[in-house]
Amino acid sequence: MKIHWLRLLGLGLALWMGAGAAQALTPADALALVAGETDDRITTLNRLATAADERASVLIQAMADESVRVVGERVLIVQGDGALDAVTGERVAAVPEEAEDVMINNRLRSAMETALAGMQLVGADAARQREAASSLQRNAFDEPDASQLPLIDKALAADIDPQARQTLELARAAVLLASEDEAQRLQAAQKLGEARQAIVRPLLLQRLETEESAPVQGALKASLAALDRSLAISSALGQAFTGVSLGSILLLAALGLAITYGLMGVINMAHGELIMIGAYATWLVQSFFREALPQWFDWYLLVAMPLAFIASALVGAAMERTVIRFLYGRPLETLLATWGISLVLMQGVRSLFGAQNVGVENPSWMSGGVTLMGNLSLPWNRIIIIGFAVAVLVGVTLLIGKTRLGLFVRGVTQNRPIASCMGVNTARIDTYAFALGSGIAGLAGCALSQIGNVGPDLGQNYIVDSFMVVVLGGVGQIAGTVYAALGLGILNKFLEGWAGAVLAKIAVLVFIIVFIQKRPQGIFAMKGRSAEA
Amino acid sequence: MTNMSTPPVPASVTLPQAGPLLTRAGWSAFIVALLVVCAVAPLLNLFVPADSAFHLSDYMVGLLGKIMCYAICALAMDLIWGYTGILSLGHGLFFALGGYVMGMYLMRQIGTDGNYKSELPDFMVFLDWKELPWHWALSDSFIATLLLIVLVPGLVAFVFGYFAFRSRIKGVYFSIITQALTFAALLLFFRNETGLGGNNGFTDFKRILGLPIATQNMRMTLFVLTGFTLLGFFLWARWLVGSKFGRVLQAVRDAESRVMFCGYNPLPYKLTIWTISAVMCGVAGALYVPQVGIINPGEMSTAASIEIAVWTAVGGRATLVGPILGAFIVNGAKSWLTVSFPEYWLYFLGALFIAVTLWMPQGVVGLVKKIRGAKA
Amino acid sequence: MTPDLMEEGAQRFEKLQTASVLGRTESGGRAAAYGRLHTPGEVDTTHGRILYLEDVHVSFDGFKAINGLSLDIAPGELRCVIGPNGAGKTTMMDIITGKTRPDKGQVFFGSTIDLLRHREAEIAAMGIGRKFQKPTVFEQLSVYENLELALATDKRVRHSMVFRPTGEEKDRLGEVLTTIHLADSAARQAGNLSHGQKQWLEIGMLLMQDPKLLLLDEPVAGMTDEETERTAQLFLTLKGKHSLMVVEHDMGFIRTISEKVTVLCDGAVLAEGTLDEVQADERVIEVYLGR
Amino acid sequence: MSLLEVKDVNQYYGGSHILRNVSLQAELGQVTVVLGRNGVGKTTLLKSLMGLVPIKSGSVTLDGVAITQATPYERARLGVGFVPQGREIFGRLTVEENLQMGLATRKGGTPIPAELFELFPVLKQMLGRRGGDLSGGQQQQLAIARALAAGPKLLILDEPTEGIQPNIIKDIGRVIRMLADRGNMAIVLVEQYYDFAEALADRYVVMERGEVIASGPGSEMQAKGVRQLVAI
Amino acid sequence: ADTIKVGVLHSLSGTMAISETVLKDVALMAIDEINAKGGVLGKKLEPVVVDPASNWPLFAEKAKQLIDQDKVAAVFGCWTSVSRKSVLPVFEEKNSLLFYPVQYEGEELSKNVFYTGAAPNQQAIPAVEYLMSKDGGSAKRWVLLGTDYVYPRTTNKILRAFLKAKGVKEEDIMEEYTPFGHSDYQTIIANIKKFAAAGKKTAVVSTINGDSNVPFYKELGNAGLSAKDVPVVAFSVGEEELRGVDTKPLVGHLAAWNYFMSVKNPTNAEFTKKWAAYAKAKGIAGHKDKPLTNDPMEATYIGINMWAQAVEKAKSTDTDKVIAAMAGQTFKAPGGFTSTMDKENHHLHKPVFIGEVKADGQFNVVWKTPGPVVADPWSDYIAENKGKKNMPMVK
Ligand SMILES: Nc1ncnc2c1ncn2[C@@H]1O[C@H](COP(=O)(O)OP(=O)(O)OP(=O)(O)O)[C@@H](O)[C@H]1O
Ligand SMILES: Nc1ncnc2c1ncn2[C@@H]1O[C@H](COP(=O)(O)OP(=O)(O)OP(=O)(O)O)[C@@H](O)[C@H]1O
Ligand SMILES: CC(C)C[C@H](N)C(=O)O
Ligand SMILES: [Mg+2]
Ligand SMILES: [Mg+2]
Repeated sequence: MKIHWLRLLGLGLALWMGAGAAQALTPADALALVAGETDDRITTLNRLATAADERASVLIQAMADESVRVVGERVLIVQGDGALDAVTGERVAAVPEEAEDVMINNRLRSAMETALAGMQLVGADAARQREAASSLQRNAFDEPDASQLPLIDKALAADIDPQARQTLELARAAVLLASEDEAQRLQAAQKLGEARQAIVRPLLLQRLETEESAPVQGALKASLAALDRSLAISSALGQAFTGVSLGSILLLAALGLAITYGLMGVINMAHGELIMIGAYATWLVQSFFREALPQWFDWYLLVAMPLAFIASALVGAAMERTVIRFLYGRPLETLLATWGISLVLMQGVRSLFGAQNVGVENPSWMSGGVTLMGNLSLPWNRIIIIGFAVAVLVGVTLLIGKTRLGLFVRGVTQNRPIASCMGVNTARIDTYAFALGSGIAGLAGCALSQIGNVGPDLGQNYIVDSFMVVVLGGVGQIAGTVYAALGLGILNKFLEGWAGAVLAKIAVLVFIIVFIQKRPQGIFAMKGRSAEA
Repeated sequence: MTNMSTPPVPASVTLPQAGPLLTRAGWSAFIVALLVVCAVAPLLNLFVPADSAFHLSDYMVGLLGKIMCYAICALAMDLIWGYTGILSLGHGLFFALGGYVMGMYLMRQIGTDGNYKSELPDFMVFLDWKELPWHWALSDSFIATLLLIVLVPGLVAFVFGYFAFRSRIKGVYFSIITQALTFAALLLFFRNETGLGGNNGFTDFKRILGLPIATQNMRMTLFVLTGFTLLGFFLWARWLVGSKFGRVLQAVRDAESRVMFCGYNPLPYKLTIWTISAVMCGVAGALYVPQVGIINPGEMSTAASIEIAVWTAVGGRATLVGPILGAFIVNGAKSWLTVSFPEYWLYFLGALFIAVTLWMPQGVVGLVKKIRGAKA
Repeated sequence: MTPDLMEEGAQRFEKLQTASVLGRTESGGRAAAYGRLHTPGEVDTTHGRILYLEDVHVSFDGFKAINGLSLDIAPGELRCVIGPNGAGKTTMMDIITGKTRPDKGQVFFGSTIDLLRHREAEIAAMGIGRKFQKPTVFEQLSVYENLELALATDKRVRHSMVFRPTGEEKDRLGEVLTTIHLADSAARQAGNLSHGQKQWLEIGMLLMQDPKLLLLDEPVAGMTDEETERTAQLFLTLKGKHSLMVVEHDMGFIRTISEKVTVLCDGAVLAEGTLDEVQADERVIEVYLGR
Repeated sequence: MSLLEVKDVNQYYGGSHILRNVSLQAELGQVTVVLGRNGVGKTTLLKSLMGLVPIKSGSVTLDGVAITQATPYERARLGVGFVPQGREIFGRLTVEENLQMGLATRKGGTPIPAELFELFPVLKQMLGRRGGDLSGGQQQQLAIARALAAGPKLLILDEPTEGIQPNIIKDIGRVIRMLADRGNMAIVLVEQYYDFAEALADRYVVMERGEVIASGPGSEMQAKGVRQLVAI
Repeated sequence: ADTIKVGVLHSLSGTMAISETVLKDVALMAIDEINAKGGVLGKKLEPVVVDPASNWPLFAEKAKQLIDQDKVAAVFGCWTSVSRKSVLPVFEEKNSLLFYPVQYEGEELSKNVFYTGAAPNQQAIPAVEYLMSKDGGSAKRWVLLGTDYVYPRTTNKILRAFLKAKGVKEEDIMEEYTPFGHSDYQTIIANIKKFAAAGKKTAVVSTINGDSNVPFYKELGNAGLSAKDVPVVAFSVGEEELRGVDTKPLVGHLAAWNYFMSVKNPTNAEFTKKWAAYAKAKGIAGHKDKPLTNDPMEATYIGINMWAQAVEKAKSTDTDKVIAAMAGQTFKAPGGFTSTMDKENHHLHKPVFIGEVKADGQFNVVWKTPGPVVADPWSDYIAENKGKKNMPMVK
């Protein structure tokens, strides 16, 4: 029989792929899964999932990965250039032109995830298990239903990762909260006190409304109180974190300016464009890695960082050599010239790379986040940027404060002719200093590319903030810049929490105005006579 | 006394004379400018046929009128920056405030001709406002509007300046807080709740003093009015900087603490010129709005304020004529280049700024002086 | 110093005396010893002091720059103040002119005006003029305009807008220009003057200000001996009509002008007396003059 | 040949002729004093020597090397030390850092010569203070110390006694003498304080309106009536 | 003259250049194409490109210049509503024509403007309806998130009224605005999370403007808020905007448009191919390597072609004649439907697509209207509009 032969072949292939299959996927099933009304597809999905067929599981996984195409009646799983027939497992050399994408909406996607989770809970590696467990848990928290119990219990009975177990136990408790059995409800209510997720709250509240048994009520209340406590703490922590994170961004954006403007006195309106150049450099490196070294893609940032620094530093050095060096001692004129430079740089980038944004991807180790206390998730990119800002800060402080180069930079920027009389090659020091400040702007651009858009206007968004930070901190005071950046970041986020983003921003600006009234020279005002010199 | 004592005042000590308001050549140029504005331009626009080479098109009238408003801003900036050494990055705010006051009046003049046939301005209608908010109270009256055009920017500048100067905020610190102020105002005006049209601001004006606004005659009238104002402000500014008041301002710019030890309190001086400068900008804004037909918070953007400083610097600081020229050169160039080289004009403009700073540190006026000096 | 200027100064001094003291002490047809009207802003020197400092302390980040300084100056006196570098002389002037606030102590102008309650400009307007150790003039203005700004007149905005120097004031400007040897340079930009010329210009500005009390911080630093001499003469003519406090390290100069010398050291008075007395003081020799 | 040879230097500020054919020499082991009234161009001359202002014509030679076109820092590296008029210390650097700036021509890590602190003990006390906070006289001492730090061949001082207390002036005089007497340094001193100048001068030069109007050995100053020359 | 001049009024510099530059290029491509087919009325079209530099008064000035000096027959341009409002009086006074290619908030209808982008009922409302449907996830709670200006405010006002009409309670709607250029969405996303955690299925309707979208989506991705938990539907995020984002974490979030690059039909295949070739030939930065098309590009393309057809029909470029000829014009649009210009309201009848973001930055159409939807510029969900006709006022 033809079918039989095909099945055998399929089985063989499945075995060859390293897994045994109990029941085969029919072409009709495959087709029903990838096309038709969403309701029907979900029914098919659930049926296939419980049947635990290896080939079906491969197909579902492929669908979740968006690598399934349909050609007529045939369902293909795209693999590299070629494809596999989903039903037969047959290799197809090239995906035909007319292949159509499979339409997947969010509903289907959730269903697939749960199905996969159920299929993968047992036997997979720990990470996969945890993921699957959370998926089941989310389902249970969303809409607890007794039908979820068998799957959970089955998994709990098996030998699984302890963390996944805890997750599943909470899921189980969520389902059991509606149980007929008071003891079970009590246990569930107590258990849920361990959950640190806001999503549990409505569950508990709803139960409390209908609960009649006093002990269960007590347990519910206790769990609620524990939950609220933990939520309050995590939300306060979260707010502090966002504040620090914003502060670190401001700091990075402003540090370069603290050198070019704070120390050298160049009102560098092109500072933002130097940031932008750093970001574009990052993008170029990323694109190169994607093309040429895809296997190393995750580490492109390590190359991008120094290159962003160098790119911006070179542009900065060129600016210094050709324009700025003729303007020392005339700070207001530097404003005009650098404004001109910024226009040119921006338009230059538009001509070269187009006016639209370019995409910079986070490497995988910078995507996602860590979850703390069940409810507080801190994105990796933010955490890493905070660390990066600290590192750059320490580097700059040491360089400026402790090295001979730093001493010369400070000396030259204060009194160029006399420094020259002391034997300092002022022209070179100026170039170094400006290139350093610009390079740091480039580093900022590299970091900013990880959280925001990279486009020709990128710099414009940061220039005002950068100046505010440097000035608020006290011109020429790197320590002041740090305080100002953190202070503004935290204040802004704090206000945003209860006044909304727009009013918060206005309030912060008003705060700056008022603050300067009290401290007309910024946070770290230079005191005494030296301030006048 | 010893033999070294100075002889009695020799008759030969000639004290420098106080300069006249304008030199003879200056007056001639001034009168020519006046004639151009209120006779030549209207003639060329209204009476020379459209196909003649000498016809001044409506577009040109609008453009020149707009640039004259900018020139007033540059003049105002020169007073505060060029002469007093205080760089304001907030003049866009005063300009916009004047503009908004005028805009409110113009909005009210639309009457019930709007989309919704309501007494209220359209944007209020579709945002469910039932009555005019308090700050629109005086927008019906032209007289009140004229007063407010001066008062609103003046008062904002006065209060802000009073506190800032009293706290002795100087240099960049001052520049930055003016920028913060303007930025805050920008965000405030963007908000629809503020009741000033949000991002869209005010447009689609129909009448001024009951007369239709989009006619050639009205445009010419506004143009002449702007020209008059510009020239009037110029004379006033000349007078101000020529007086001892002006010299005190320059002294403040050079060594403020020394000014105090001479017995001057710099606060009222700075405050006076600051307020005057703000008012000038406000008036410019008020003249600008009916000519360009829109006012929105864009005028308060950081870049807009910096541009005012740029015109001033291009023309030549502390020269009064320079900033006016600067406004014409930069904006003229911008208008021309955005059409002729839409994709490259920013390179030209950027290069212009760089060139001016490198080779004409005193701006265009400085260059002219140098050339003249070299010839003489 | 020109005789005319001296003459004029003397006349003014007399006028002031008649106006401010005699005219107002009449009470019920008798000259009363007290109960005079006090005009605000007018210095009251009836107690024989125009400047009075008591137990003033200032410290900068813990460093005591002025440490219990007490000192007074009589009207018309020319007081010389000497002392090692860093003794606190300039700081003292900073305190008197309102530039630095003391941590503790009293500073009175006359017997009624508490200087610590006033700002720089007010203090200057009351009649305390100062020449800085580092000459400071308005660099962008001409020499003439520098002097004109210093001219003693109403210094409020409204007045400045309509101000035109009267004939009398012009004469005075001319005189001072001559006195400071800058008559030829009246139209020059002050920033282009040499160091010594700036010193002179600043003295000239002080003369224009016509203050009651002049504080001069190293006025002859960087001047040639001849000009030092000339400055000395100038100060001597000012003495009597004005009160002067001169800080200098040039002992020759001090010798020419001094009547009473105060020696500051470590922020307090170390010795006071005639120059000879002071010069003989072992401690002064030790810390200041050297052997 | 002299360590420093200045020949026919002309210099202008804008239109005005400030130095007119100024020539002068400075020998190792000698103090050359430049005298003149205010505004005659002494400072301008020293700035020309240092390369801070460009000269229009003439030549400057140091130890046989033409340095007319050299930048200030090149001159400093060739061994010229400069104490500018008005002190010009780095206000926002500490005293210690100011002295380290003086060592810029030396290798990194060169210690500040202890000798300086013997000459100016007050600097030792104030090592950590900002230069700008020092009193005028202290700053002047710092400026001299800074110029000496790198051990120059040619030391140029512009009114170093200005604002300094008498006993330290004496010390400075002694120091200058001592440095000259070591024989490996030429010193050019602009000074208004006549007695001080006369006491130190091995050679003198008097300037008037940008020109050298008299010069000769220091011992003849009295006889030639230099004091009067400067006074008129 | 032997050519007909047409104006192209899009910002090539300043903040809006990001979006508008490409519309200029599409306009030029369409004009080239028409010229290749022999032009209009036997004459070639001559484009006049100007740069209003994202400056609204400059838009008005340039419009005046195009009409007055260059005597263009029609102008294709503007992106933001404020720029359109700024030039509107000019077009009305000079009785000239503007083709506006971007979705907008409605509440306007000028005789001199043809709106080829979507009115709120052609984009926002269908999107919300979809999210309410079972396939869309049966959302019950709504976050209306936007940039603080007129388009989001008005759209949200309409949506609020619509949601209320659908029985959504006040406390189930959260409205949030951010300033222009806002780039730090941490707090807002935390708030959304909190709001969503309160139980019922939550969806976000985003009217965030241009520049802020990238930081918003990046934050969304990193905060682990996936489309399965809280789907976000956006009205100003298209292929071009997603160019700047790593779309992998965003898979499943939605956008509503009248056109997606990924729609499959021969017209679109041809359109995208043409664009790719054009971009390559002209070396259009960005597009020459990765050509993308999007909704406003399609709208621009439709606009120019319809205008050309109308001129042919009117046999004149006279404004009033062209306006008359525009009514009922049809054009086979890349969107896959034949777009019709409404006989009265100057808007197109357009199909509405809901697309989900795919990992490659394209959209996967998950829902579409059965046919083109007629525009309702005076939305019924705004009380004042009751009884108002969708017809330009005759002045
Ligand atoms: N702002 C300040 N911070 C720290 N120390 C200061 C400050 N101002 C002054 N000092 C110190 O106070 C002391 C007194 O300084 P001051 O300038 O008053 O001295 P002086 O008597 O004028 O000296 P000179 O004769 O050298 O001018 C000095 O040691 C100086 O270093
Ligand atoms: N930057 C400048 N621009 C124009 N002229 C200047 C400039 N600097 C100095 N001068 C003028 O040059 C002349 C010489 O000045 P210089 O400073 O060399 O004099 P000096 O002999 O050092 O005087 P002093 O003893 O007062 O220091 C003076 O007349 C001065 O006014
Ligand atoms: C949403 C935007 C892309 C366009 C919209 N018309 C606006 O007002 O700006
Ligand atoms: Mg002192
Ligand atoms: Mg000198």
